[in-house]
Amino acid sequence: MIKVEVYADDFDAGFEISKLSALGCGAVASFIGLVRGDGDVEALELEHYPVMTQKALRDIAETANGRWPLHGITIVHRVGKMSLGEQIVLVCTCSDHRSAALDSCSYIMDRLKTGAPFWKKQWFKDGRSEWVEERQSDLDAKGRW
Amino acid sequence: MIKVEVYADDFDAGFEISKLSALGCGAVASFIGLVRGDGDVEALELEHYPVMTQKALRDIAETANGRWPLHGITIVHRVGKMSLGEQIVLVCTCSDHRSAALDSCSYIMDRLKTGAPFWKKQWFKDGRSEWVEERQSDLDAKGRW
Amino acid sequence: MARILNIVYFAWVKERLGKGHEAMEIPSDLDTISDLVELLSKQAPEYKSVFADLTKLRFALDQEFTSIDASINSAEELAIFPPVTGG
Amino acid sequence: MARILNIVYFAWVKERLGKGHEAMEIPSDLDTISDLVELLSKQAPEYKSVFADLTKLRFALDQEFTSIDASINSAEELAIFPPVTGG
Repeated sequence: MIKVEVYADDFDAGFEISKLSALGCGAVASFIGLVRGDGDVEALELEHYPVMTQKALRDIAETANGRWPLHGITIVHRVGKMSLGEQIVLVCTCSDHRSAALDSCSYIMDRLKTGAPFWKKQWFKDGRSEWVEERQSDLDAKGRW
Repeated sequence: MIKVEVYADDFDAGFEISKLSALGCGAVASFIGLVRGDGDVEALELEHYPVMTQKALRDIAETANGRWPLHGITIVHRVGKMSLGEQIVLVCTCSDHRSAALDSCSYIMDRLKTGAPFWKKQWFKDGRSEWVEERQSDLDAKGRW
Repeated sequence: MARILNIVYFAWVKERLGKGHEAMEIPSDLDTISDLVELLSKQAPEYKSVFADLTKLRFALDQEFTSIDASINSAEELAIFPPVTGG
Repeated sequence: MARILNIVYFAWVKERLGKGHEAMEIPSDLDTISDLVELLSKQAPEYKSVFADLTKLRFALDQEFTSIDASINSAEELAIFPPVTGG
């Protein structure tokens, strides 16, 4: 069961996680990415390439599904402008085994950072804004899989 | 912020996770272990060593806290009898960085499996019961840290 | 016969070009994305400026990531954008 | 002077011994957990049976995991149980 959603509204992480918990497997792993107050950042804006996003996220989920024995994968990614502390992304996986759930969750996040068409812009308290640059640590993280 | 709880009642994973999300860090990882219907299992019973459990879990959490830059760790572990599909354990960690959150969550689960005084008994549909034996894969998982 | 290619831009590429997409008639002898980028760079200074450092750009043809050396062939949509930074 | 040690049992050890804890007077010359296990094994057949395969047992002194070779010293509580299987 792969579910991929991209929208502007906030999501209920607990509800999404509980839906995978209800599938009857023994292990549910999840990751939530949130807007963090780096320096003077007060908001984050996420742009994406709508026709491509669903496809890219689904491809990543399907690759994970082929690599680990998973019963369910949920990816929810928000777009648009978000304030400090708001949720940006949720990845949740479930399996009979904890390592499969946890590893696939890490894998999907690492792939998502470098392989899905999202771009982040940081908005600062003084009104400036700046596109976030690609991070070497994200490329390294992707490389380990 | 380390929170360790051990009790018989079910817990609200979404609520526990949202409390760590509210700490203002960018990355929240969590793991939920649930009762899975292996073979004819219809319930699981967890016994523990009360005076030791809190201490053992807190030690594991503190070791994780020393190894990764974490803002919060929550461990909730149930004891007593649980039916199929019920939640047994929640581990949730938050950090500024996704790898710290995800790795520490895996680490805590691996340590918990071999280093906290819990014993699982499986109850089968025909009324039999059996203590779960130590798994080599859990020892291996602990060994990798 | 000339083809029409839909070109879409994202993030600072879109902002600096002042547009999110355009339809372009592609010469029949044009092969790769690189050729197209070169052609656009000659057309107007804003393209030249945006395409000045190609290491800062990424590409997708018909919604699949690809490299600048890829042939456009019969693709309908080319996307030009900075490295992705989602999640 | 003889000491009193509180011994606690868990899981199948508790079930097979038919008790979860007991207080025991420890001879002053008794050193390690191993010595105590040997002593108990001589006391009654259920101990002998439970302690027959020591590879299946784990120990904690005053709520810290330890090995069977550890000296009991002034510990107040010894726990004897199978390998843990939580989570």
